[in-house]
Amino acid sequence: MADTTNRMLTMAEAVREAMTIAMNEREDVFLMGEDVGIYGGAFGVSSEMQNKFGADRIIDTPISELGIVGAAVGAALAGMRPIVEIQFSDFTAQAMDQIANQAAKIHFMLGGALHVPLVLRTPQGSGTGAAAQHSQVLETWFANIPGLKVVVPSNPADAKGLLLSAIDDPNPVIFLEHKLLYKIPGRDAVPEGVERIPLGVSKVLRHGSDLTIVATGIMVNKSYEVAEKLSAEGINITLIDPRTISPLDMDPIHESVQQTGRLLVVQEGPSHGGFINEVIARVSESASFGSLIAPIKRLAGMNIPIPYAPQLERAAVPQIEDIEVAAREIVKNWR
Amino acid sequence: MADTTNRMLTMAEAVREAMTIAMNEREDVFLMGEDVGIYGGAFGVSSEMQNKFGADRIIDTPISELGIVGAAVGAALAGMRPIVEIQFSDFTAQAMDQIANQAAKIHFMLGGALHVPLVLRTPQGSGTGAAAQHSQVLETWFANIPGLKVVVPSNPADAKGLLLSAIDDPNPVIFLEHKLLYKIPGRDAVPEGVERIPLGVSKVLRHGSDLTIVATGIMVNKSYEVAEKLSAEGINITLIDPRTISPLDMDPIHESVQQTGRLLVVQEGPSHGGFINEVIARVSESASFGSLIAPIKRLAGMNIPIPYAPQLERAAVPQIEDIEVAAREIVKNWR
Amino acid sequence: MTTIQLLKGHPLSSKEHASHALLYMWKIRKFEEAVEDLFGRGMMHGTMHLSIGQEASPTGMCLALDLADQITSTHRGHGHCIAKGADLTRMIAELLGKKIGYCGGRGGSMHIADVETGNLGANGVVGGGIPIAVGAGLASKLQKKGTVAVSFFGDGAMNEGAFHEAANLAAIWKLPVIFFCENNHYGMSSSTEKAFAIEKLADRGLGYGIPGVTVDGNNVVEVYEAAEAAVARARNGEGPTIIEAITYRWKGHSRSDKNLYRTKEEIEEWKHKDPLPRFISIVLEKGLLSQDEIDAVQQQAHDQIVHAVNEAVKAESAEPSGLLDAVFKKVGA
Amino acid sequence: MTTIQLLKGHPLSSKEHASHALLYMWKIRKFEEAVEDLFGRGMMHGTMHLSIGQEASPTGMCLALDLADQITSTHRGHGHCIAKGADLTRMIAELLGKKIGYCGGRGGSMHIADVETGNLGANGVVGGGIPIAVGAGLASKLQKKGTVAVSFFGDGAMNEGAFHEAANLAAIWKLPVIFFCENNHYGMSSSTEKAFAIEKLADRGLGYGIPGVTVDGNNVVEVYEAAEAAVARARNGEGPTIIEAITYRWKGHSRSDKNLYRTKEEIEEWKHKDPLPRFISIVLEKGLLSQDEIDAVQQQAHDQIVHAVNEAVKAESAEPSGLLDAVFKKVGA
Ligand SMILES: Cc1ncc(C[n+]2csc(CCOP(=O)(O)OP(=O)(O)O)c2C)c(N)n1
Ligand SMILES: Cc1ncc(C[n+]2csc(CCOP(=O)(O)OP(=O)(O)O)c2C)c(N)n1
Ligand SMILES: [Mg+2]
Ligand SMILES: [Mg+2]
Repeated sequence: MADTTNRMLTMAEAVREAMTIAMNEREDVFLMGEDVGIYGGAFGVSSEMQNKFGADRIIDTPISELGIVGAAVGAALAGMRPIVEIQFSDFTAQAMDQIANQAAKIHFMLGGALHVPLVLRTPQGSGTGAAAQHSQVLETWFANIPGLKVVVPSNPADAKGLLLSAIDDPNPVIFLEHKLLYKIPGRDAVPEGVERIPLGVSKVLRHGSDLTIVATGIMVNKSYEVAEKLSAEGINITLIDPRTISPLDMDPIHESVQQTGRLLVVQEGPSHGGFINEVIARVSESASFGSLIAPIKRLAGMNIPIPYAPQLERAAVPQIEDIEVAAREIVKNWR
Repeated sequence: MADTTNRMLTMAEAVREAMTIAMNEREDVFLMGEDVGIYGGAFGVSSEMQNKFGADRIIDTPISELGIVGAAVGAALAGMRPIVEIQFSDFTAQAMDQIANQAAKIHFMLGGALHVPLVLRTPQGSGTGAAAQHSQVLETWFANIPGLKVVVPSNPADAKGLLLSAIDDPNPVIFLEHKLLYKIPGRDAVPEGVERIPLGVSKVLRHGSDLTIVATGIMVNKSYEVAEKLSAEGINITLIDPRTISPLDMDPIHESVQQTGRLLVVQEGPSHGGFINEVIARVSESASFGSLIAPIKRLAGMNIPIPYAPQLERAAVPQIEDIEVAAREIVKNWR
Repeated sequence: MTTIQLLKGHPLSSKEHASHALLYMWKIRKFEEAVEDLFGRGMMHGTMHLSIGQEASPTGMCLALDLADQITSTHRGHGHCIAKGADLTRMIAELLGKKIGYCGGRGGSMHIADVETGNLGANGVVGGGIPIAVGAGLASKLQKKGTVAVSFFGDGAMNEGAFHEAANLAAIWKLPVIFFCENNHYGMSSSTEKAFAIEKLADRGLGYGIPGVTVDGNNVVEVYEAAEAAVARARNGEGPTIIEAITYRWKGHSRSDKNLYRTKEEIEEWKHKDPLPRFISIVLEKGLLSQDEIDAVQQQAHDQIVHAVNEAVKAESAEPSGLLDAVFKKVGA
Repeated sequence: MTTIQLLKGHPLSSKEHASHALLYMWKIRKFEEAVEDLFGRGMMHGTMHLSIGQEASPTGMCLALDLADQITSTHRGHGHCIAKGADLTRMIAELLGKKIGYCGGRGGSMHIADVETGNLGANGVVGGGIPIAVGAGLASKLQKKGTVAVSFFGDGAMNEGAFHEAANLAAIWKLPVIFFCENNHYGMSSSTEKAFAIEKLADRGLGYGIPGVTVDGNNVVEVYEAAEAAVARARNGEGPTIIEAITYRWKGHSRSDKNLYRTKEEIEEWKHKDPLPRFISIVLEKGLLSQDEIDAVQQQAHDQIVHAVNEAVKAESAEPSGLLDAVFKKVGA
């Protein structure tokens, strides 16, 4: 839907707006996490929200990720719709039992009698100089667990619409926000009202007949820049952002590959286990396989923990230049 | 090396033998875990070992996976070579911080000053009627974390040789044993002595020119049966077991794909994030791509938590029939 | 769907209460015996964790609860489910992998939940249900529902981080939660003497500001009295309580247990502390029930179990079709 | 490579001990000030967690340790590293992403380890180092080394499951471990009043059978005395101790902190409890050091920091090549 207000928000603002709308709409929604109250969360996402909703709905917790997520699972089973913020996605490690063994499985395992309407929001990604224990992209862990939905928004407008759907969803949703996107405004305006974006629908950001790029999170933005740049040189790129990596909407990807015959898949995290592989596998086993002109190419984070020093950190994940080189090569070498 | 003794051991016996050899060889090796002492571990793997080595080297712990793995990391840093047994791989979730954020990163993150010679052994897989929280294959979590080596033995002889190397390795190694293999003897004899099998070397179990199957763990055994059966019908299959999914040795896989032009990859766990995808992606981006006659096909666990009832549990993971159907189809439909 | 007939109150407060308490303990005992039998006859798949010898604890605790109060349970959870009012046929059916089973065959023995009776689910993860109960307590407080959440767990579970984090949250937020620890002396082969450096596990509460009480877990009266006090505290907004119920499991941990870590004598000794004769002698002594009445209660329990087994055996097997659709709850449903 | 000059013993036991204690507290203070300055001037990347105001705790604790004793540290770990004897140049170099940095630029402020001084590593994970210290204690016991392992952590860390599981293991195995909790009243914005329902955090020990002691963490003498007793217990095979050192961080949690959760007055009040003048007045009073001698110590600390910063700034930047090879230690190396 066209936006009339032309509001350019940051990701932090968009996420805050979605939570605020949901909390105004329904009494059963609350936010819980470390420092989400007066501190506004480590990245300021819930800034001022405790003033508005009180300490019973914006709940500050001790440093207890396992306890917090577990309590959210219990509250969800008992009829609430908790949003949990884990301060850094790296610390979902502490809570993996409640995420993977409890939240993800309860509905299925208990025969459908109960369900877990829980949103776990957490910042991920590198680029902040916080080193290996504060910079990971762990989306693969979640995508590997049946029963979790996994959302990776690449811009504020999508973040708002997807988060509204995530909060409505009766199932556990992992919502992964990239730290570097928190403070920069998106390219698209954020609609004022309540416009939900359904989970599981890929978005085609631009169309081109030479190459299909599939990327998520911050890699969408980097890929977009490359696509714009290369279009000036006559290399036309279709850019697709799946937005949710689980479920993964392949239709537009197949469609595009069948036109371009070339596929580049980009992610920030290390390749092994990554969503990029799932995309490649699905293309490889589909009818699109026959349309491929070039070998599929992937770009992923290096197979290393994220280092601290800025020059090392940059080297650890795909940069715009890397995407550009890859895109150029595929198109030039495979005619 | 040819085995003269013709000893047919079970996986449990082979693992026990490797641990026993290592503990006899070096004083810094010890085993720690829940019920590993007089109980012999939940699957009897360390049966009788406490009698032999005493309670200081076969250490029974309380039910505290995070504490146990953390203590093992600390002991490793302080010069020991701990082997930790986690009773079910599902409960590595409890210890993920120490596995992924500590053990895997310490050597790199601390600039190489320290290292973590730790082996984490744990049973994985379904087929025991223990339902969703006791039946997972979580190898993808580990493979996704740079700094961990991940071993998935498919038979007793490999298990012994690989475990000996894992214990020697100065890095953290996750060693995933399939429960259903514990009590059945392997096809190959287990050499008596100390024959290490290096980590990161794929094994070609049989050669055939029609189809390449890559599988790990129990899926190797299932695929083997299919290969034998189909060879009677003139469908000749190369079967490759990577044995370690991280690092992943692709050479024999490329070589075989270039001959067969057809690839089927099989794993027990759900596809999203699985090692099968890594294999497909590496083939897709390699020179082998050009040799492909058929779209690559994968078989993985259903995207569901593992159910309890035997008829449901069977349906959740690839069975011999599924592999057979897939293998037949690829070869028949793509000539 | 069963009609749930739970009778809250002190087990010695009336004839009805006494026979109710006795009935539930018998139901648990006979249920477990039936499970062992089905397993032995190869009719049941997987594994089982029997609570024979521990019947007084869940019974005493649940006698102090309303239907709307909630519990979380464990791998050794049949007793908790039954004491909270679960339907025996659907329980057995679940163990047999039948469609009418509580989980439609998807969960089995370790995953029975029952919304109707406030059972938020047994759990295959040691300690897994403890933070969940705290969350249910949080929801009760936020929604001002006045309900109490009880987490049953074993001695072994107390050493999991999950217990720690959950206990602290309940303490600082003064949540209506009861941490009910069934101390049966072992977590699998691990004795409490080896796994703890404290005498009374209820003393763990000292570190959180949570009052703890240790009771004879084989005496349903003592359990009930502690439970009633804890429930009153919880409903009054005074926060959580730890109840440590000292008990013993007669059977091995699960089917793989060879009982190497304990002596035959110890097991025999505890059989003499059987919670059933214990309670029977009290009610006889108090003159609350006659021997005939007691026999009738036992027969009633027996009949219920036989009926449940028969119904469950006859029921239709769960089918693999539809499994994929069962992973997520439909949006908007 | 530095020559490590650590002087163990009571800070009031001699002139040398007094100036040693003072030097280390000054080194920590001035190091943190230098970091703040480098950060402010945009020379440092990432974030920083300063321990200004908390210098007496690590200093007092490490005065009771041998070089071979081990520590694990935290995100707020500069003080621990320095007190245990780390080289200042390599520390600053690490913060600046230099090749000669402790981690070769791969770790930064939160990940400094130093094998030579028994520092097993700072940790970006709250509570992450606690089980690791227990493991070092276990190794000490298994290898009969006689060393002690100290885990430094904050008040906030005590609510992590990692603390719980680690504490219990140390207690049941009577390991030579000291749980050193720097209670600076806040875990980020979370006050101990809100995060705990107990008065003294040392009382957490009651639930594990671990003795706990609460000391004035801004008084290096008091800290030392508690540390010495705990080390003695540990070396004697009597097991772990919890030391709670009451202190305060003057600066925000990290660069993103707006200090909204506490008052200016509170911060000011604690500045009056500055551990440096506190100790200086004691040594002056005891006549252990003259004002001139004190000034000289301060100057010495200043010079060391200036030297370290200069060397570090000049040093070569870390380079991305070779990162892949740095993930694993070579087999057989
Ligand atoms: C997190 C976790 N670790 C280990 C296990 C394996 N396991 C199942 S029951 C059990 C013993 C539990 O002891 P306790 O809590 O005392 O309960 P009890 O069996 O005595 O009723 C263990 C170790 C598990 N299910 N979950
Ligand atoms: C497991 C984990 N959760 C959350 C964080 C984010 N975090 C970093 S420091 C901190 C506060 C720690 O408080 P405390 O333990 O008291 O140490 P202090 O900062 O006061 O020294 C938090 C929440 C983290 N690093 N690790
Ligand atoms: Mg027990
Ligand atoms: Mg603090």
